[in-house]
Amino acid sequence: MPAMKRSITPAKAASLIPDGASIMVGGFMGVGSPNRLIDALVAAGKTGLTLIANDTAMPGKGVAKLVTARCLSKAIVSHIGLNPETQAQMNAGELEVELVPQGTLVECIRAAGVGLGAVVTPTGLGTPVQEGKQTLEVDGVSYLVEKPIRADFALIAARQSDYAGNLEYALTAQNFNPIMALAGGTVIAEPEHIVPVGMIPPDAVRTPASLVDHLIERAL
Amino acid sequence: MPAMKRSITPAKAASLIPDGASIMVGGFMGVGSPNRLIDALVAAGKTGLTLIANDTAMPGKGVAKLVTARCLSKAIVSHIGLNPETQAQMNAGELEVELVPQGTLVECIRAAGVGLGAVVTPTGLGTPVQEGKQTLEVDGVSYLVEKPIRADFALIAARQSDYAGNLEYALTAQNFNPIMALAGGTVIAEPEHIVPVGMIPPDAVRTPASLVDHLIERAL
Amino acid sequence: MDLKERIARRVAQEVQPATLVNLGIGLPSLVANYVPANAGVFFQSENGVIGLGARPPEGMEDPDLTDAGGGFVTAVPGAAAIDSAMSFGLIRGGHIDMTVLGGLEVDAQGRLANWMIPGKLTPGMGGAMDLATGAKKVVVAMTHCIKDRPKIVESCAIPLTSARPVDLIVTEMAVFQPTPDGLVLLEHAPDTDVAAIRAATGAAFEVSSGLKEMSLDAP
Amino acid sequence: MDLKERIARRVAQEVQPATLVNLGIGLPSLVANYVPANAGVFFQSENGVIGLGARPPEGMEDPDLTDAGGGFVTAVPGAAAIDSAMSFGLIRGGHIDMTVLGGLEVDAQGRLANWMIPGKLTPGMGGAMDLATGAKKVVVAMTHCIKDRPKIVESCAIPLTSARPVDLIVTEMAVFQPTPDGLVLLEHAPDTDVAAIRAATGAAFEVSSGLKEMSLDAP
Repeated sequence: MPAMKRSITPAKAASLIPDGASIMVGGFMGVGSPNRLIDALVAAGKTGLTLIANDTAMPGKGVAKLVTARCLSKAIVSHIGLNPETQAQMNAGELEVELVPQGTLVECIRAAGVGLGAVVTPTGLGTPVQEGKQTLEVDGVSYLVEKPIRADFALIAARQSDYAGNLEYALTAQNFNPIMALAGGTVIAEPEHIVPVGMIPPDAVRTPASLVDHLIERAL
Repeated sequence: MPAMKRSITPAKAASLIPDGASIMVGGFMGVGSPNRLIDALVAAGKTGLTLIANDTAMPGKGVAKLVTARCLSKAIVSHIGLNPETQAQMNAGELEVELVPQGTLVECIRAAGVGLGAVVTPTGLGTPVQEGKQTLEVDGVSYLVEKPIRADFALIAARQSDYAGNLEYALTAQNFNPIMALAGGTVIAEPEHIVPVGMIPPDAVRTPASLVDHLIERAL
Repeated sequence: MDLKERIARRVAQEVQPATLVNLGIGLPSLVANYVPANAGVFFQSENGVIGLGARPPEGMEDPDLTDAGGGFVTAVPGAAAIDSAMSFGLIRGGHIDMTVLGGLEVDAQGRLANWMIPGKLTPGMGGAMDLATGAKKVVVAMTHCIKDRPKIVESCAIPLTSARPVDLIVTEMAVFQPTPDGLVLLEHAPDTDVAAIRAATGAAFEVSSGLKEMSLDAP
Repeated sequence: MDLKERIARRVAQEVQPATLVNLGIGLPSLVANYVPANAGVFFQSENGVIGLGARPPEGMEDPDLTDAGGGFVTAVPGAAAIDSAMSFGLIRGGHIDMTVLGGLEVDAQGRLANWMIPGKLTPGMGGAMDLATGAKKVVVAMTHCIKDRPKIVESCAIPLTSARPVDLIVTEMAVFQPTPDGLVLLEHAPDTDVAAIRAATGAAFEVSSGLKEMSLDAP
């Protein structure tokens, strides 16, 4: 029988995350983000966080709340086009933004999670993404060497968990979540439902329980 | 509505594969291998094939039949310990065997499938696996550079397909199958069941239909 | 027919039956409207769905089924939900038969720039660099000019999206094919001619010996 | 108690509650027998299951649920089925808390060799190189000698499995910890002493100031 996890409140989970920590947060334009945990980070007045996420969503949604509340000092993302606040804070020099091609971003997160030393990709070659990076030639073809991206915490949204921590996702709310669950030093999952152990068939599990450190209690 | 695929017989599928082709075949010690397709390759008397697989199983099971029938000129695998025939043909110089660490093997197949130029891994450093290979230093740490592994054909076993080609796998019969489905020039899937399009929920699909070129008809 | 519809209709003719196609947001997304339902085409949205369907009727949305812009969508029978690693694995691994991307500029070699205007606008590249580098066929769908300034230029003033040239450029005036020797004009719109296209284009181009009039019929 | 049971009982004491553990085939697999069911331990089998259970009763096998040796197994409640990329992602990414591997030789630095004997036997490395390189803690479980020939040696005569030293070596005679300064003897079996261990060991080792007798109680 696997170890079970007692679920915790969003506030308790937020208290585990110190100012200045790096956090990866699942979600794509606000879809599939751990929203109650994000609200708790805002309520706790966190500052100096480094955010790793696909995007900064649009004002009022998902991780955009962290931008608006000025919880972030840096954002490593692929897209900020739907959030004028991000652009404004970046232009004012208040928020450092590192733009990474989306496929490179997810692959670098995966690389950190699965113990690879780098990602070797053609994406970004001959563009500003290449600046300051190694290249590698394999069989006469040049590639960019991108470094793994890890974080102190991975904050994951899931459709359903069991009390061991096995996670299922739904449709496009899946996105970066299962990959980030591999690459956070501490993984905190916010499922919509938590069911008893044994209720999720082994073939339906997308993130195995062992990767998850904390479960957020379900909303009332 | 997606394109549908008319299922074909194992013999017809085997006829698509010329002597001397490279084939990746799913399965782990004979579990989760496309057995009717393997039988058809043996029946067709194929020769000179290069096999890419986790192992060569045990005599009478899975890809071991290809070894016994001398269909192979080369095997790229992680383990041959349970198949004395492989060892005997290798020692007699009749079958070239390239041993690859299992994690490196699956990652190199994935790299070919997802367009990466190489796999950068510590596995194999300081062992005979390193011989003749580039190393790469990232942040002061050395890694081995392993090349992507692709094949002319990927031969996949699945629990269930729909007639578009979406695949579901079962338990440990999954193994290399979904990864190889990314890396074969032509992908042939042998499902145990084929159901109408729309019967498999989108979240249950492990290999999207677009990756599958041919479906083997279900056994009677 | 407005300019965008015209461009979308022409691009739709490039969509082959039984293929997997990714459409960028904005103008490119209109292409889906002109692809026959019986063509067996799967549309991929890079946020994680293969088999993107139409916008749902109001009151029938699923907040967990959206396109890359965050808008509500549906999924067709036979759809698959995938994570971002699989989604970009398909894109970067050459499994997307065709992508249609918007453009800010394209250079004389056919290289696209569409993700930032230094000092003005930095939306970010999202998945555009991966699509432009990894899809089997890359089609740029854009208006020919922006405020009378040509978007097809000798050399891009803004950063490139990929070093790989695109396969086809479709505007409301013309269809160009980039080649190793430069751009080739394949088609002109019914309401324009080569001279007008030259005047509105900032890069040199050859005229194909088989130059023809752009068809605006959807396929 | 035979030698293998003794080794397995001692290794089982290394298994921490609520961890994820991979056991190699053969001797290492016996360790599971001595880990309490209420310890919250998940066993991984690298062919694709987390939460490996006992062998099923005859007539209750599932041909699609096997261990890495191809033998029938069951899965515990809370188990997950994973593909080989995820399985080795967990192994190589440091998500396996502990692995127990069999050994043919271990050198004075604690480096394991267990996948081939040149000119004699080439089973292949399977997942051993990945486990020895990537698991958080690597324990070697092996008999001390093979036909009176020490398996712990100054320098391995056969190819290494990983350049990374293992964390603990458990035999029926002794428990060693590899350190940057060489092997340290932590424990001796009840029926042996340091002199006998030296005689049966092919590498120099220090004796820990806290040397104690190996406990053979399962945890």
